[in-house]
Amino acid sequence: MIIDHPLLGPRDSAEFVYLGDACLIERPDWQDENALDAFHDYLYLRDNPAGEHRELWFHEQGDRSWLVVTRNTLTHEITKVELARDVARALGRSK
Amino acid sequence: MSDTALYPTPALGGYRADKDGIVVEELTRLAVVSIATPLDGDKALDAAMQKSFGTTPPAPGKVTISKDGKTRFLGMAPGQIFAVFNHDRPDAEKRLAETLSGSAYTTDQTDVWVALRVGGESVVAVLERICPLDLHPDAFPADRCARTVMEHMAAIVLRDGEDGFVLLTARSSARSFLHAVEVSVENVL
Amino acid sequence: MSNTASRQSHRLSGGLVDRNAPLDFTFNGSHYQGFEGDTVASALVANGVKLVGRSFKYHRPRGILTAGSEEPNALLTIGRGAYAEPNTRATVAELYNGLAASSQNHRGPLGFDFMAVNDFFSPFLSAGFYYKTFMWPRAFWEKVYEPLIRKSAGLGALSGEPDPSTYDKGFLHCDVLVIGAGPAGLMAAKTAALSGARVILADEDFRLGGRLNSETYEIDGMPGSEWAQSIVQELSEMDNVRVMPRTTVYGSYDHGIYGALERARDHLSDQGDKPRQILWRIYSKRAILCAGAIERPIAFGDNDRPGIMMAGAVRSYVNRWGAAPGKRVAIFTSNDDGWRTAADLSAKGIEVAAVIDPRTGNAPYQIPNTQIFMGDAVAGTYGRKGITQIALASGREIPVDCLAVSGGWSPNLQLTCHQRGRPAWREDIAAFVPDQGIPVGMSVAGAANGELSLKSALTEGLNKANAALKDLGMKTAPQAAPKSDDEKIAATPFFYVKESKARAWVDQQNDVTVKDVKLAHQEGFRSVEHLKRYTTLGMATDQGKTANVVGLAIMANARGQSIPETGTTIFRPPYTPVPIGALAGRARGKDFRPYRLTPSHSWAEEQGATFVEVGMWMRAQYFPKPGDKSWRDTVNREVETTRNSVGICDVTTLGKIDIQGRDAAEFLNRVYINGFAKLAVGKTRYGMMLREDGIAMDDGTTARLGETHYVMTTTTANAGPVFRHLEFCRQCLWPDLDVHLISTTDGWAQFAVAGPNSRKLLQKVVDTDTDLSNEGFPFMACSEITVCGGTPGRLFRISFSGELAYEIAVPARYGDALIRALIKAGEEFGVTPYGTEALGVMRIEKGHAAGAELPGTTTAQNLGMGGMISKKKDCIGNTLSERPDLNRDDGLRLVGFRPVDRSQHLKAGWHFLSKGSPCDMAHDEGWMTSVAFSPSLDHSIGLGFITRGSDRMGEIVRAVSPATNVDIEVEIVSPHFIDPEGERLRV
Amino acid sequence: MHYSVFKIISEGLKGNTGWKPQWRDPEPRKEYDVVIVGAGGHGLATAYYLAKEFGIRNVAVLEKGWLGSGNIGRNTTIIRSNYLLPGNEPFYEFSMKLWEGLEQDFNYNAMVSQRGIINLYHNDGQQAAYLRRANAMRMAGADSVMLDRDELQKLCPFLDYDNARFPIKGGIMQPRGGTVRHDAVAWGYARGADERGVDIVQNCEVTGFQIKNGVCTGVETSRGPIKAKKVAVCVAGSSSRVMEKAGIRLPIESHVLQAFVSEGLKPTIPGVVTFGAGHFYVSQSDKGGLVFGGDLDGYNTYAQRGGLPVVEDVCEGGMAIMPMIGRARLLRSWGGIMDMSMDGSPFIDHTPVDGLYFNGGWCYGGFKATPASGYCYAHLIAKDEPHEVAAAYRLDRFRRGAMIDEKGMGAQPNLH
Repeated sequence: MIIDHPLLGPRDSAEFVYLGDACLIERPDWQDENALDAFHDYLYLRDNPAGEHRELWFHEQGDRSWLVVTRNTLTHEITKVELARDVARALGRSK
Repeated sequence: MSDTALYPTPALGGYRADKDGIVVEELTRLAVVSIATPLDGDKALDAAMQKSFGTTPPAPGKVTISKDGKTRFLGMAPGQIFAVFNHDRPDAEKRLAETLSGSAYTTDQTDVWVALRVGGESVVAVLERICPLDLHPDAFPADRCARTVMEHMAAIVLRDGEDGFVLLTARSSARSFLHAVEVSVENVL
Repeated sequence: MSNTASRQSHRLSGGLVDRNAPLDFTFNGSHYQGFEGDTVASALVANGVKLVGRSFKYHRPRGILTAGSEEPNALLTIGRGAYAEPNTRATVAELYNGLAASSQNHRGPLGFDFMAVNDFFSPFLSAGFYYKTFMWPRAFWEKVYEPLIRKSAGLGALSGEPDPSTYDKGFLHCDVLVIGAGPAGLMAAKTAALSGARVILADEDFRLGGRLNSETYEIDGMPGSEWAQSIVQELSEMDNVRVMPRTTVYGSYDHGIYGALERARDHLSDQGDKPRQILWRIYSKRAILCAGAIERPIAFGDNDRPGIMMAGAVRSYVNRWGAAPGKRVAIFTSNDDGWRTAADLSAKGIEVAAVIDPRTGNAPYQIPNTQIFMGDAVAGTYGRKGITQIALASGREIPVDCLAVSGGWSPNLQLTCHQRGRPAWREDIAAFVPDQGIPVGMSVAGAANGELSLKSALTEGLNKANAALKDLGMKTAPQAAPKSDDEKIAATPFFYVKESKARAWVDQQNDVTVKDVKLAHQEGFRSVEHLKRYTTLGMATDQGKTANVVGLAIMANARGQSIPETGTTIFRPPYTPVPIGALAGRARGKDFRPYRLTPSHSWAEEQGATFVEVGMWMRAQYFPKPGDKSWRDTVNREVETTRNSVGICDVTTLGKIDIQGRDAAEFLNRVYINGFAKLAVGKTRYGMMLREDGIAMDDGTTARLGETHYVMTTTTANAGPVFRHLEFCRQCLWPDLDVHLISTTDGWAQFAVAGPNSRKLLQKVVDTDTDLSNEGFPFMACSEITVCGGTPGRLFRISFSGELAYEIAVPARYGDALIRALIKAGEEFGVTPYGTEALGVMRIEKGHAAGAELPGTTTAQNLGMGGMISKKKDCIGNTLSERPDLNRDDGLRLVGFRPVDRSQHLKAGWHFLSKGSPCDMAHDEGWMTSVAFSPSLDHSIGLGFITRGSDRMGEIVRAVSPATNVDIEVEIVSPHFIDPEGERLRV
Repeated sequence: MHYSVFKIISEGLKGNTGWKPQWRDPEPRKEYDVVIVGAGGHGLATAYYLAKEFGIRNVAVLEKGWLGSGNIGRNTTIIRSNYLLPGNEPFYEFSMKLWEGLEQDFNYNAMVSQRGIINLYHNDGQQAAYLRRANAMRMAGADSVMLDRDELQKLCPFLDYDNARFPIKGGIMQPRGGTVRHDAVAWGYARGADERGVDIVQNCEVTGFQIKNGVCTGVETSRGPIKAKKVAVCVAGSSSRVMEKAGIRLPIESHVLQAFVSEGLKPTIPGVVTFGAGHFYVSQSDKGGLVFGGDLDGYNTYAQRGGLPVVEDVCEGGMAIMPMIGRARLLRSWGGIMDMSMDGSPFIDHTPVDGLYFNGGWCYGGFKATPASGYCYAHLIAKDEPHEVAAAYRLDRFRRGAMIDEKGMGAQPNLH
């Protein structure tokens, strides 16, 4: 596969390390009342769609950016690639 | 305290070979210092670099060159650039840190890497055996850089001219990397 | 040896071979001659050799069926000794001088194969027979039946020796990849090239031109093969074009990536020391598949005899190679194209005995002096080792020595299916054509797309190239397709001759007959995939390129359905088989993976050290000295010297991550379970890191060098994963923390200097402005220093050995000099270098966890560090570490073990049982993780996990190893075997 | 129809005209006691054991495509019970014992071939880990042998002992490990289940579940609704997709695993050999092909195809340990979709919906588990309590912290 890196252009996916569902960005609050359940669902019950999937890739053999790649798991078509940091900030994550 | 000063040992012993016009040589005097931009510190770093080097930090994959032509800045990642210049004392980072006077976090990378320069007319044919990047001059012109992987080894590729590349690779695996380049030269020429 | 062509009994005049370059070769030990430009098959044809192999199951005599890579029968072993390459298709193997070929799959000589007895038992060996028998008596399957079956497995044999050739790989990039250099491909490549696009033109053949080399077409008034050469010449001279003959594009992968194999030197008698093949990964923006078509056989009685050949292949041998497959030839064709064979043979003066066409009506061509049978079919043949006669459905018998067969042409659309594309049926040409699911960026032109005439192939090559260019936003150069013939291509679906009484072959290599397909239907194996799997149709080395459609047609007929209703089979990569050696490239032997060497590697080599692989690293394992009786002697000496005086170990391999930023302290506080916010500048702290699931991920020390500057160490194995994890935390979880990471692992040569004399030693090396006294530089202190008169360095007072110890680091380029300086400075103390073995012994004596104790399933609680998890702050893993099963009272605890009988040696991997418990899984209480012989205690010691371990100090339990017959008593003790209070560290 | 050599001879003499279909092609009925979703190996085995061992014969197996079209038809055919953890090893050993009597049990020769499986080790740490495993296997009643270099060399003289980047120091062997003709397993179970009255309905896709008040009472299919007292899902590779229709999220990701076969070669490799320092395992089929594989491609996918990097990586591993295969050619590659679970171990459990059962999460190890999975699933469905060897395969184990993580990779499915 080819991942069109938003900063570097197209790169062979072999340069990247895959992590999984992009909702791993949304780490729960440890002080929540149901923190244990929230962390369980966060870590273990991830999206696994047959179709469009937002997922985290790390450009290990490149610029060390974490990317959020929107890819169709049936066709492998990639429709969007974003810097994970931007996605995280847009989700309200900060410090 | 010891009476003898420590001497430096180049990782590849100052290797140089010339086969049918392809020259492979270890650049032993190259210093590499990483410059990390503090959060929200882009403007300050811009200003400091403009003042000290007459240039600006490059975007990832791009290269800028100091006004005196002596220092290349390689855009490595968002908020991270490498300064590459000739300097053979172990204080490159300290010097650069002073120059930038607190506008960035600096880390010496000189000894992390070994620099090999590969040059010659058929250099692209040699490198296409190990390098997955498109090195066609339209796609990867002079003064462009990229980090990639070759023969299972991480490498930074800098094109320093039409027929020349500087390859930075981890010091610990330098011998294996040189072997990979040598085999490519053998196989192609 | 110049004029030996006379020996080539079936060589004709003409053809594209170089008669001035005769080549000697052997087949089954007999000497033959061919010419430069021959394949092994064409040279055998030229020499009148018909019998070239045996089939897989029935060991039927087989000849050459095709002239291309779809060949099912003519599989030879080519080369000698370790160079021998089995299952090589003679039809694509380029002849070279001295080539040695031999046939396969027979016991005894090729002409008298003892295994041919199978053919007589064929009624009992129908499809799937083996699923129904060999079950009784049960023990016989393993001991008798299966060994017999296995003996008859396979066709050719590997030499059993390491492959002596080298292989290479490479990466190519282009705008347009053209696959196949026949008329459509040449036209497409030329069109794309003229526009300035970066073009790659690849073809599996050594002579580009495709069918133009085999036919008598004319283009622009010149013979087709000459026209092809002129285009190839033109393309070769263009900077933006790479012409790659002998290059098979074998697979289509996501996003325009193609795999291609270039057989760079297989055609040379002396391959030299260059790679024999190169595996290219081609990154394309657009690809145009111009792979032509494959001629389809017809199933009729005994249609597998040597001398029965595809009609197009007969034309190839006659026209391209000037080699006559027979001297009296009959042609059996269901389409107009097959008739061309009759015309071409006649033109070469070969007797055409008959043309048989199952279609009724008028003959499409007039062939003089030939019997024409319209509305008839070949129903049977004679001649065990070579065809001698055919029998028609009408009853007529005709003596021949060659039968040319054409059931029509199937587009060569394999690559369109590699991403699960599904072809569609086109009734007018009775063939599947590319349809849905073609790889993104690919288009198909010419015969591969079902455009079977020359004129349409040329036009479509041009048009598809223009479309691709337009797609890419590139200018298209105006040009027209050249003038060419527009030959007749009418065809009618015709797959097998119902009148045949004898077995009729569908898949010749795997011996699948029409009856087998019908039997599969009878037994309920009716989907295409069931058919394939039950009968093995299409599973041979040719992947059913000639067989699949015929098999499908027979199944469709049995089901009373049309072919498209019955289905199709999917083709998977590779298009033709690719040597495993080529796919591996250079990565074999010592070059399988790179070596990482420490800065003291050369010095250690000089000392005669033994090295050990630690991941990619090579580390000194121990340093033998003359007089050491065994490696254990050496290790004991290294440990004792270190504990009693001083030892030095290269610890450069530990991961080092430079962490800077205003929020670095907060960041560390969140990735370690223990607190880091209050670590003072100039101090180092041990940290334990969890995964988010609460399991221990890594541990190490982190030093605070400045207000905003830390250096973290990781274990050698986890340096990469930890860095990735930290970047995840930094970029994805807390994007607004000001923290920056960069690896400096390779940048610092770092040595542990350990033992009571370590301070004294270092005082000789570290420049005097650093106060090394216990007060000036206490346990866990760290500092930037200078060494040996000004070389910058770092010093950490940390200890893995349990002794007074330091780690000293200098830029890696000074590492070699520093180890020499340290050893020299240590001479007066009797310093020893020590390797990973002594390092391991000392850490086990101290009860420190390492890789074996951190296998990815242990918690901080298991390690006895549960109390370290701060409850006052968030950190990765803290929440999920609270799950009940990770906090059970009877959970595992890391403790020490010593044998009750101190003379016994422990071994990692043993399990623990309470005394009196049976040795089964239900009573398993844990296992030994690490062991060492402790020279300090003079007996074997171990670390291990056992349930409730920390509450069981002093208990005697059994350590068992049923796999190696061990059952001994051990005592549970503290894991801190030496200096449990840690007094030595702090002196 | 009983299969035997006598039957083959008598049929051969009659021109093979008397063979009957190996299973019926029934229309689905309106209601069954048990509906099994998925006629892969596990689904068919479940039906077979329900009928044979638990007396439940009013059963339908519904299959979207053709029976055996799941991973039972696209794997590397290895059977073994060389696991480490108490949650796993007794289960796989139970499976191994079922393999050993399978052919006589269902009167179908699936060519169970116990030629042994060897995992190579390359350093002391690996050796210790394998000794721990060898002992765990013995303690669960399985067989295991530790081989030193010399013993290994006698069994596998073709390995690269002298020039390897990661020297081969020995191996762990399970002599009873081996291979089975994969398709024949599906066919044997299908024929056996069919004979006992089970309806195997092909080309019948389940499109939804009938669930009311937390109780599942049947399924919607492409051929109409079918009622059932119990619905048992068994669709590894599609688990998340199917269970989503019942509103259930699973601790599973779908990944592609590629496998490869070479051209047919005369016998050269004795059993199964697995590289310990790279990603490669290989055996040789009864037809002579080298059947080999390695790592997952590593990203979520439902497309049954992989990429070049893994193909090359696997072949590199092959050449690293057995350089004699350089001139053997890769003939065909294929990809199967794996249910990769969060700890690398499977599930055989109730779901929170009454009457709805789930079997999945087999990662790349489902084939060897086929008989035990079918047996234990049938046990669970028939008795509503887990079979003792499958008691750990619960869906709630992550909530409790009771992971069964053989590789120690944590919640990272592509690394299991």
